[in-house]
Amino acid sequence: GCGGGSDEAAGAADDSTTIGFLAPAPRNDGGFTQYALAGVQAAVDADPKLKLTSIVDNAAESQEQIEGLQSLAANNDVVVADGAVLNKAVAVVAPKYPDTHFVLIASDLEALAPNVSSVTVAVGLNAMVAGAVASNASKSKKIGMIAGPEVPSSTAWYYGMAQGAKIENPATSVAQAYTNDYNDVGKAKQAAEAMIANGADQILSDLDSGSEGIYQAADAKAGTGVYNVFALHCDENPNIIGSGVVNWSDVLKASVTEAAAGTLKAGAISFGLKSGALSFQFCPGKGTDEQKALAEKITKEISDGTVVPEKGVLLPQPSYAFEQR
Amino acid sequence: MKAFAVRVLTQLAVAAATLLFAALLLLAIGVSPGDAATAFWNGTFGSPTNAGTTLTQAVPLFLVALGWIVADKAGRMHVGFPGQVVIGGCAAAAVGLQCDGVPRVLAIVACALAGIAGGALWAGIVAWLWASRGVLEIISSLLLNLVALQVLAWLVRGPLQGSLDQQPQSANFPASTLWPAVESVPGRTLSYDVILLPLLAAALIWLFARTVFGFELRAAGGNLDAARWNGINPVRMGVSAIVISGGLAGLAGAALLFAGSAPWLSEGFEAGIGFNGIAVALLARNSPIGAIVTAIVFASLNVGGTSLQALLDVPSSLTSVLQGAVIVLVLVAAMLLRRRRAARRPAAPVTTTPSTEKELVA
Amino acid sequence: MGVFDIAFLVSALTIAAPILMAATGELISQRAGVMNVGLEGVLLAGAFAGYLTMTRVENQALGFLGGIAGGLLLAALMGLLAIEVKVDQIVAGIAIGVLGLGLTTFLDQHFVPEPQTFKPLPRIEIPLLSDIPVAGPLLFDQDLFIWATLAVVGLAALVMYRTTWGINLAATGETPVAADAAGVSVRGLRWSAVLVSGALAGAAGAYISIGDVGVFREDMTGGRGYLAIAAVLFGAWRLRGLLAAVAIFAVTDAVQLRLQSMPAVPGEIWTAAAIAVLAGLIVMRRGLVVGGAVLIALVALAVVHPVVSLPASLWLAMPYVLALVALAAGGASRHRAPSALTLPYVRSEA
Amino acid sequence: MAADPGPDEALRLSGITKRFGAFTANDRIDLGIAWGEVHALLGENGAGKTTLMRIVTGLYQPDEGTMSLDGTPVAFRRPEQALRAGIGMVHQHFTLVPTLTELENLAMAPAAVPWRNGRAAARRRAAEVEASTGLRIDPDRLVADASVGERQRLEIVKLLCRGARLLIFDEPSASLSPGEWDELAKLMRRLAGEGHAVVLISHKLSEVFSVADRWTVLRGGAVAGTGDIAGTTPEHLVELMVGESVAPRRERTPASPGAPTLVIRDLSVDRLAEVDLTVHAGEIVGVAGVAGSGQAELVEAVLGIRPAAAGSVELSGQRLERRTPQAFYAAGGALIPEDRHHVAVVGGMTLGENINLRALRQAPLARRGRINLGAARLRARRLMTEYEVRATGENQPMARLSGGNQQKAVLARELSTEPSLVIAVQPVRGLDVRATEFVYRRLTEHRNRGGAVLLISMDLDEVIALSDRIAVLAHGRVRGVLDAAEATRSRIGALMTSSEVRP
Ligand SMILES: Nc1ncnc2c1ncn2[C@@H]1O[C@H](COP(=O)(O)OP(=O)(O)OP(=O)(O)O)[C@@H](O)[C@H]1O
Ligand SMILES: Nc1ncnc2c1ncn2[C@@H]1O[C@H](COP(=O)(O)OP(=O)(O)OP(=O)(O)O)[C@@H](O)[C@H]1O
Ligand SMILES: [Mg+2]
Ligand SMILES: [Mg+2]
Repeated sequence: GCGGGSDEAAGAADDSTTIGFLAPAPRNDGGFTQYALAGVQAAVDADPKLKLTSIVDNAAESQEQIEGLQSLAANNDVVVADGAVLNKAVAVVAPKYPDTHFVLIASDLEALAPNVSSVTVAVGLNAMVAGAVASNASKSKKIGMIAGPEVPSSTAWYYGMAQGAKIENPATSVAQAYTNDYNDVGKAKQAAEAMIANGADQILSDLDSGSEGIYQAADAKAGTGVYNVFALHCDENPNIIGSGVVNWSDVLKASVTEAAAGTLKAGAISFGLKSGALSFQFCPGKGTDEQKALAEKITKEISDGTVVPEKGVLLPQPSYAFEQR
Repeated sequence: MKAFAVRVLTQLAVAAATLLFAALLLLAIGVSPGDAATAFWNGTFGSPTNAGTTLTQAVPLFLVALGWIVADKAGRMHVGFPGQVVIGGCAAAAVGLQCDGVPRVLAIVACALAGIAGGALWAGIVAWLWASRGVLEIISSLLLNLVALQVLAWLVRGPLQGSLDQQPQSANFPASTLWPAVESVPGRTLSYDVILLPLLAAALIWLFARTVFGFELRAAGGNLDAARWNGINPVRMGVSAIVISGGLAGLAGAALLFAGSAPWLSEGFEAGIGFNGIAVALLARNSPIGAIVTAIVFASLNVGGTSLQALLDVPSSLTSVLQGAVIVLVLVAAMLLRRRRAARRPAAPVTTTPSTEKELVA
Repeated sequence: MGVFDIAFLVSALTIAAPILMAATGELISQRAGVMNVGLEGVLLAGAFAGYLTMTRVENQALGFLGGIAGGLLLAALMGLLAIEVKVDQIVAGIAIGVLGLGLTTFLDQHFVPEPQTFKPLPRIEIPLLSDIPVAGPLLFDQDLFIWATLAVVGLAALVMYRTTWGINLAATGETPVAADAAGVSVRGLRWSAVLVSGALAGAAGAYISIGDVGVFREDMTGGRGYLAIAAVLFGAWRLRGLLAAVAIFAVTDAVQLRLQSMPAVPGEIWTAAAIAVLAGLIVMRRGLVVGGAVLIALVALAVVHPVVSLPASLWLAMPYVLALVALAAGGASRHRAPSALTLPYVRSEA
Repeated sequence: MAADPGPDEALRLSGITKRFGAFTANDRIDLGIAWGEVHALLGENGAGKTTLMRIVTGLYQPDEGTMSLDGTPVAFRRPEQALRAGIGMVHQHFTLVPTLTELENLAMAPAAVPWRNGRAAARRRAAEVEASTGLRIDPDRLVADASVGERQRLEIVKLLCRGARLLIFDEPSASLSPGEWDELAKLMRRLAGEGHAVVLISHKLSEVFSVADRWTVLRGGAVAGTGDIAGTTPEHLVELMVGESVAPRRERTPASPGAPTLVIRDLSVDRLAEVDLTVHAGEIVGVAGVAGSGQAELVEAVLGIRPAAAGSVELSGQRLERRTPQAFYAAGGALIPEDRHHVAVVGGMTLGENINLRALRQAPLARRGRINLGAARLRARRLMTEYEVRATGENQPMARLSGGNQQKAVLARELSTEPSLVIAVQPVRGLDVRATEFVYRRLTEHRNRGGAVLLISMDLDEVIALSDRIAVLAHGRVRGVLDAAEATRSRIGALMTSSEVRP
């Protein structure tokens, strides 16, 4: 007997499994949110029993997020919450809807409730490889990272790059800048221009549609290399060297399918390099053999534990064991 | 009697127009207006739980509206409510986070007072700049809004950052600080602070009609020079009006945090009530009673909007379009209403002196 | 690596341009007595309309025309509410803001589900001039919009201070009764002022989307509208003040962007700040005690520049704090709002 | 008696009727104005003078009736149509933009093409007008810095520049010093001489008889009579205006001065220098002087609005140390200020609230910060009847009262508190004969009851008629104090213009 007419959940009585999706960002942000949605969609396409009933996006404010989650939970079997910023909101809502399973993306909160699983990928590991490659490619030995709001999943890219760069060349300095908005192209452009003016010649963009701005800044200064995150965007700009690819599609497809089947275990599930969910990839024709070899090497060393990620590279891990796949 | 009929008719007309507009938009994206209406109703008043949410969300809007009314009556047109809500909220949060283990009543009062103090203080800057440096309150308040946002952004990343996962959010407030909610409402969504709606409305009306302070406030607002020449200190009046309105806004900030369902400080918790509150007041033609109604309407627009998204996959943007449309239509209606009145009675009074109102007392 | 180099000036200029364009429009509108708090919405309308046009006919010129049309549309709504129906301008503005954001987002999702990207405005490099040390890259290697902005500001200055229309404008915003008695149509003037501001805001919006970066994102104007309004008010409803305000905003924002990607605040920042304060003190000749204290502190920081990096928020708040300080120091005398600002004009008051 | 203006008739109104809701402000008015004449339009407050002239100048549209100019029918929907036809009005509340220069105010006009700059042309036209009428303006001065007289001159120049041939003056002397009035009177004659037509709305018969050729009296919105000045007497006109003959002012009983109530010792404020002035209980002290001799400074300093450089003010025995309006009223002072619209009334509040503006804030009407509305209402009603304030009720918005009634309300507020001192500045400005008599009677009664009155006025006749002693103010100094007996226009005039020291 808990809020939001959870009795209406009967609406989803038939044998199909309904899924609701809530994101703080716009659904067509050409990045994080869009990939997550794609992942869910993939799961749905693969299984006729699954149904994506509704999407609540632009839920920027906690109150709104909670209401959104509640309405979704009341009418769906699985609710996908896209982003660690939703942790608290989920923590509030999940206990009220025990028979709905919540999938939190890019967060590794343990045991909020028996019906919550946090699925994340250790992007920082990817960042280490990217950092090493960028450092190697940099003439000025100045590289940088530009992200939206200053949140752990973004700073992870910075710390990862810093560590990776140090491995390649201790002299390399890594800058970071935050536009406070993954999708503000103008600010991104200005930030990139500023960074280039400061001498950086390799820039990683942890932005969604904001990346466009970084491309344009790079166009303006010959020899500037750009690195994406999550997916390869090689066709979008000639300056793109590669990307710390994250196979959200597979990760989420797996998780959502399991969640729907009720087999997804509660707690934090983090995908690392081993799983193949993460990998640094070069754009066709980009990257020297030396760099490619370097990428191989670092990847291997991380996987077999010779290189240990430093503080900040992995998302903050609450004091509990969590399984890395 | 006839006037009343006209009034009702106009309001019905507005409602109809708004609904029509909404229906057209919904049809444009292939959602049946019928379903939408049901979803909207369920989401706002359909169940006790949701009704509770709606009413609880109306409170902060209403508080801001009252803040505007007070300042406006004193002729001080400041628009610093977003900033005052934010700072009030921050102050309340800062206190609340320390209140672990403090007896409930004490904790709650402390948070409320902290909120009021925060808002009043932030408004105090505006008041000081106006009274002693002659800075137009509308300018300084506008700028201070933008400053307040940055203060919040910094707090949730720095001093008040407290969540385990290092998101830009504070830790959850201790249970003892949360404002009590009506137990009988499932989900406990109906906070007791809704009693503020009638109470404060009555209090304000009484203040303006029955107290010397309220009278002097109105006089200073009506004609600053005449007030001064008749032994009223308009600077004192202006300052107290601005500070009081700031206090109300600050209380709204506290209510957002401690009466809502999200007991933590996060960026953007202000959620636009600062400006919407002004709209609430002006749509109610600065009548405290009317503001109760308009506040509830606005709140239901917010809540209903979210449930429309969740239930029918209506994009968030559409709900804000609806909000804008409602404001515009209500404005027009209110105006037409006044026109008909004017037609019956002589033209509006003349001898107001805006220039002297804008002139500054240094 | 210096902060105050040419790249810095260039970025400051690009940040300033759209704000300046929009603010000039708002200034004209407010001088006529109509305050549009929803400028942000108008900017968005321009940004989206321009983008939408581009998605249909891929042509920059038409794109900007589209943007202007979009701005005019919302401005017209503002005019309708403020001038014809005579509703409260502040609520009307709030409504315009909400509508602008909602409509553009909604229409974007509806008509352009797949985000598209276009080439931004090309930079026009004027052969010889662009080689001049500083001014070259700053002025003669810019896109057309920067030029257009400068032209518009110049034009506005002429119209406001050198023409009868300018006089009527001031009169309408100050004493509509007088304008009316002199046969100036208060309605007509306010309409044209509001529409002008709509057109300029539309153009500025179009620049933000298709001009600067060649894409549209919902709510992509990121508060520039409010900045423009703040600039008008802080500029004391004069063009000179407006320019100063926008300059402050743009420069601090540019500094902030540069500092973010630096490990520590370089000494030259402190030096610059110290110079600024000194200049301020010399100009105002007031608040010597406080100012002096600040000055000394800054000089000290400049000498032994410690390795500190201040939170971004501080830098982001800086423009507004500076504006407030300037206002407080400047005092009342300097700025008075147009007496009839936000007041609808009713003939029987004649 | 209706003397027909004859062949060179300029404006002819026939059957003009104007209603505001149920109220008829103008009732079937027939009126003829001729070129080359000064035509006085008389009537009580609210008789319909301003309304009628607002109709003539296209500010209002008549509900019935027709107008013809030079024999051809005309109808004006907007003021500039009237202006184009050559009809211009100098309003009581000037239509100037204070933040612009005088030149810019002249240049202000519908701009056909946006880029046109009318400044040069305006300067030329101003020069032409100066050549023909001798009216000179200071083109580059901000209107805000100009005195009332200078502003009025600018208004006139504005009209003449626009080619106005029929000029209407609505209570022009209300804000002028005698000197300025004499100039204006000369100008009117001169304009009439050049063939212009001039309409003068005034409540001062002395003025009317000094300049006008013909007169028309309105009563209750209808024409009560019209004729040539030559063939009439003030008494007759008053009778027409009021409906009965107003009791002639009783001879003043000699004053019986008591203890000093207001004692001002070498007070220096801005323009004002070392002013010594004493007002005893039971006497009316008049302050004569041309506008801007320091009257405003004197009042504002005593009230505490303007900080004084030096000097002391003593009110009913107690020295006002920190001068504030509060202290002034607490010490038993009362003030009827000059600028009613700006500093006396709150237009947005009700008549009742304005009458009780101060009483409402202390016992007995208020206790421990709480107001006794019932008592307040009763008091307001009582005073409204006692002071003959005409209004629909104590809840009528102040702005809706006619100036005359607004003034009566102020009078009620100030005199009802049994003050020991009343400072009255231009107390009958804009009031009709009856209201004027009323104010004079009240002030005299107050003095007879043993109250002290400081009467500050630029109207010599008024000062002489009321005062027991007269202090003459010039260039911020008291040039001399005369007893009513020895005070003649000439002697006062001499002192006024005595300018051994230039400020
Ligand atoms: N716009 C209006 N709406 C309603 N009533 C009006 C309006 N204008 C004038 N009146 C009424 O018409 C009457 C005549 O007003 P008018 O100004 O013509 O009198 P007046 O002769 O000018 O008075 P005064 O001598 O005080 O100037 C007044 O009683 C006033 O109440
Ligand atoms: N909107 C209105 N409603 C009712 N009466 C009005 C209105 N506007 C003007 N009036 C009346 O019209 C008349 C003309 O206004 P005006 O200010 O000229 O009055 P007045 O008696 O001349 O005042 P003053 O003596 O201060 O000049 C006044 O009687 C005023 O009451
Ligand atoms: Mg009149
Ligand atoms: Mg009058």
